[in-house]
Amino acid sequence: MSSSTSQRFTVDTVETAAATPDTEQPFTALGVKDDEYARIREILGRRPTSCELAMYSVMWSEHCSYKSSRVHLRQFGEKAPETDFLLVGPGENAGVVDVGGDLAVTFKIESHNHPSYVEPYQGAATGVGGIVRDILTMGARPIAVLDPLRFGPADAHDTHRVLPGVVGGIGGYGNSLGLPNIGGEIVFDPCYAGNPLVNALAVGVLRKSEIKLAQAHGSGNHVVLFGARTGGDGIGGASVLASATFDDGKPSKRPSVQVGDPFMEKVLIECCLEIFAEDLVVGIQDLGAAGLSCATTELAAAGLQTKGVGGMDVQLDLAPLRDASLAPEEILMSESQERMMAVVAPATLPRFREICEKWDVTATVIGAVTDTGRLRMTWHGANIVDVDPRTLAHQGPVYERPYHRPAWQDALQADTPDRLARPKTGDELRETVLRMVASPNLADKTWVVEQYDHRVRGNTVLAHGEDSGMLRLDEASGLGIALATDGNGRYTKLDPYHGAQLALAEAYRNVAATGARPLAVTDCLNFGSPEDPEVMWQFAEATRGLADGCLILGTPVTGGNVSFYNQTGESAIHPTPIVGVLGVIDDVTRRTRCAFAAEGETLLLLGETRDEFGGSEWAHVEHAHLGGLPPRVDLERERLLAEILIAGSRDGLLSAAHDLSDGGLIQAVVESALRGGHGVRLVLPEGLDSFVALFSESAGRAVVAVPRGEEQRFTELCGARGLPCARIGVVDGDAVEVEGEFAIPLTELRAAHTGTFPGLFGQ
Amino acid sequence: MARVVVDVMLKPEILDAQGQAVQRALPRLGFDGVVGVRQGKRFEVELDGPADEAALERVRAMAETLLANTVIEEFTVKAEV
Amino acid sequence: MARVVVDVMLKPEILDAQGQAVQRALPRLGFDGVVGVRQGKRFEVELDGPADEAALERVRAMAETLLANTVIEEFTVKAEV
Amino acid sequence: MAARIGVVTFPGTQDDQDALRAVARAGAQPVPLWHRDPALHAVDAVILPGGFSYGDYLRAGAIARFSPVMQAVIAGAADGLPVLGICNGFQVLCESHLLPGALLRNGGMHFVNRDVKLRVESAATRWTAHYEPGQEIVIPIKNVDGRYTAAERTLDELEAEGRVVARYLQNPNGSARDIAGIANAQGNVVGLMPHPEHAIDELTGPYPGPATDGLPFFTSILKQLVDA
Ligand SMILES: Nc1ncnc2c1ncn2[C@@H]1O[C@H](COP(=O)(O)OP(=O)(O)O)[C@@H](O)[C@H]1O
Ligand SMILES: [Mg+2]
Repeated sequence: MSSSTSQRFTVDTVETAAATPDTEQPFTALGVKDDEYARIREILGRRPTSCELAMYSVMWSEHCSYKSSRVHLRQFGEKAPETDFLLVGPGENAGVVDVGGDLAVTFKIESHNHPSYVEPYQGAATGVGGIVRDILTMGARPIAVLDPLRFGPADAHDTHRVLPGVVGGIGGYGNSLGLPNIGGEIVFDPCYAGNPLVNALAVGVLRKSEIKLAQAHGSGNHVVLFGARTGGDGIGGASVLASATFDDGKPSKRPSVQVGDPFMEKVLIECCLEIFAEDLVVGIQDLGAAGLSCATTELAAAGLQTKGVGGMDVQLDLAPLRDASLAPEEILMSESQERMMAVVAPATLPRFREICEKWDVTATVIGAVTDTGRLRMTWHGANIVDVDPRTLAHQGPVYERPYHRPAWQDALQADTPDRLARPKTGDELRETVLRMVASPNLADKTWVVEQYDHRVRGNTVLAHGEDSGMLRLDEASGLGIALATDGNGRYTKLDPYHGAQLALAEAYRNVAATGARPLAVTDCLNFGSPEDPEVMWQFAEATRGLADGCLILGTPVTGGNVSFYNQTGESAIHPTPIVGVLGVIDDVTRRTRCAFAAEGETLLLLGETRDEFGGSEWAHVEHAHLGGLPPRVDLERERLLAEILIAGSRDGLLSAAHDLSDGGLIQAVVESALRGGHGVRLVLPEGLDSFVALFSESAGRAVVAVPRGEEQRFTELCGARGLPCARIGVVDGDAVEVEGEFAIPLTELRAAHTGTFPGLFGQ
Repeated sequence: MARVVVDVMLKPEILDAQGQAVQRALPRLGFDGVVGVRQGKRFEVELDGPADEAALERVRAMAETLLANTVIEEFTVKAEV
Repeated sequence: MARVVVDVMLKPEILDAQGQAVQRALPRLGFDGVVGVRQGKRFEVELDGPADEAALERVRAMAETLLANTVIEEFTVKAEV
Repeated sequence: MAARIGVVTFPGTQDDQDALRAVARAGAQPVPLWHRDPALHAVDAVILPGGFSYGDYLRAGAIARFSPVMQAVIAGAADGLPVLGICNGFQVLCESHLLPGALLRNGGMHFVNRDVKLRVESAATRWTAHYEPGQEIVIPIKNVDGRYTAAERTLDELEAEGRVVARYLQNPNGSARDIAGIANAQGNVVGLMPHPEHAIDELTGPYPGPATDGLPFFTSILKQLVDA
């Protein structure tokens, strides 16, 4: 078997494949298992050509086929809550929800973990580029991004290579696209040292009537490849970088990293939006993982699936190349960025070309839709691919991976934080507060977010430092959306089922705290190797917990992404499901900020505080301890808290609200005080130990500031609905004072809180 | 006092968006006959000692660790005469 | 087919913050004896014709108008041998 | 009839929508202009907005300078057409030699997005008439190549002729003499690194504020055009 680097050279054709059944094929090197290879031969009734083998290997890879996760992801559909606003659910490039009026919003989160470890800047940049193309593909204008990140220890040498590169890449690409970055997370933990998590969430807006789907139908319609030329980028990237540990990653003469050109993508976005506005495409698909293999098969397969008839013929040699030496197999696997594929009717092709011309975007007809039911490709006349596209796109292997509860789980849960020494005196508490607010996970993140443009497009109502990012969609009506992402690997390690629900609960709470009504969910499931039954158990439990949680909260999962093999050698990362929650707010001028901005206002603590320190930031920072159980989850309570926060915001009863999570009450109070530039005097509730009151991470809580005149109305509202609500102090002075314990001037707190990142990563 | 020059260019197989942007601009400015442009970095490193082989080795090490990102870039080091 | 190289450097009197940032980083990485670093750009221009004097003139014109901003930068053009 | 203010879109421009919105807020008629179109469509003034024209490849503004629309802007500016270059627009104006000097990589090497305090040094330009000389305002910056640089001689000239339009109270990027914005000798062409179009609205402007200090840039020009 030979692959062509020049057209004179003979390629492995369909005919050759039929005639030479015994030819040895390097399927193992491509990550194809023996039984999978056997199935390919069975499907085709012959051995695959080298191009077909390349396509099956990427389309059936973990990254593209979800072969290990599919049986678990099904729950998101099966347990989906009844809703009337879900326009497009999982299965498409991104989910779409109805946000009122004639507007819809599409959003999705995706991971680019492994590429970002190899080449932090380009890995993170192309991660943003990829998810933004998914949003664009739905027919939407991308309007913002968020970036949940996980790194190794903040003081580790390699973190100083990875973090600045990742942040630079996310900023460099996102800023150049004119997309505001309105939120995300930065968390450090030793478990991510050899395997950072770089997840990116993108959101877009479109008219309900203009949703685009990735489908090829209408025999005779053109298949157009447009955008950047195809180079050797990330060949095998999808299978090697995203579906296998580094240990067995094979070296390749081709660059295994993708390099992005944000300028090309920006132009491509504007070009596509003009094309959509004139309704010039039958179907459209972005080229992401598995590049042309994925785009052609998904378009052709979806066409067949929905219309019953379909098929596609492609002349692969017509694809514009950046590197003339590429073999057809490589062209099919290339992950060159900033490329799109559209199905265009002959009548509209001229106008389509005009718009591409206007934006200097190269557009090439490389094939046509057929009614043969086959995906066929030729290379200078030779038949190199002839398959049923559905066997590539939908009939990949599905694994029921074995899983079992780790033997160590009981011991881990039994090792509760109760034995850890706690601060007792006021001075000890004071010192603990100063160390906590300065610890990398809780410290001020301005050093990072200053590198992101959060203002461009002029609709950013809330961004970094607030509980959720908020965007105005409609200047006339004030209609807007809010987005927050959350995840806690330590909680999930202690209890995957409830850990996933805690991530959901926190994102949900963050959205509600700003006054928006949580609507729908996207999730990125970052786990170790699915071939490890203990990791698989974590995955099964987390997905089950998330699906059950979404059902209770009435927020369907609309799409997301799975990232497996996040481990170095044998040691997996903490199971880290990242949950993104989208909310809607009728009038963004009613939003609630988290800053304590007015002297004399009353501070109320909503929810119940229990002695809960399992997986807490305090145990992590002060004792490097991880054990016990995470905080208890009560999703009905989260629901009630959200309703109160939303009502309070809508009716103007709240002047500030801040959700309580990592670091507990004192962390939230310090953040709100510093943001508003006003101190507070706290009087902790009777009968509650000061340490527990200040640092416990009990879920379902928020601290709010209410204008004097509204205090009674608001407390009555809580009382009537049965939400615990305790007066814990007032906004006053220029220090954070806990009566009877300690007082810390804002200046001292600010120095501790803001000094950490510049100290670690330079001015 | 000697000067060592480090030229850093993207590996040939890596997309050079900048070089391409320049190349596209040239015809518009009336410059034809250019079939390719690659843009890279040039570092002029001043040493307090002579640019002997030992010094060049040190500069190569600098290029390897700091001046170039060897995942996507390649470099050459030469003493300036 | 010939290659012409255009080196563009900031004028000596213009503060080169990038070069200085590199220079500051070197000692931290254990590289001593570097008394100065200047960072500039290197362009590799591929011509479809030979790199004769006329061609070099054309490339000088490109550098003058596009590749360098002569308000702050100076450039050199040489055929690569 | 309301004054017509053009906002140029180059490929890679990002803040054009924001500039158009600011123009409308100020009560003028926003007119989108396209880089390939050499016609200015009878606009009374032109804004070159922020972003990354042509990817900011080679040098910020270097390639945009040669676009057809810029030939018209350069000619118009010579005849007194008011031109405001914001961020990338400022870079384009310098590359076009409508303003002296250049903008280089920030001292800290990073992109910086921050609300900064400025002092308006000159109210004698077409774009700053609605400010008081010496007035302190809050306007966001967001750029990676924002460090203003020019020959000492040029800087002295700018100072002497009162052409420094705005200065940073806390220099965020190492700009020479804390310069945030300058004008040409006639005062019709102004380049500004900070983004006044992002400080026109209580809802989206700098927090905790003041949130709308940028609006006078757009009302100033309007008043002048109406009076004219
Ligand atoms: N964790 C998840 N939760 C819900 N949907 C998921 C998840 N992971 C993947 N999906 C869905 O599976 C489909 C295929 O995912 P993917 O291959 O990442 O799409 P794309 O290649 O367009 O990014 C998408 O619709 C995605 O939303
Ligand atoms: Mg996709």
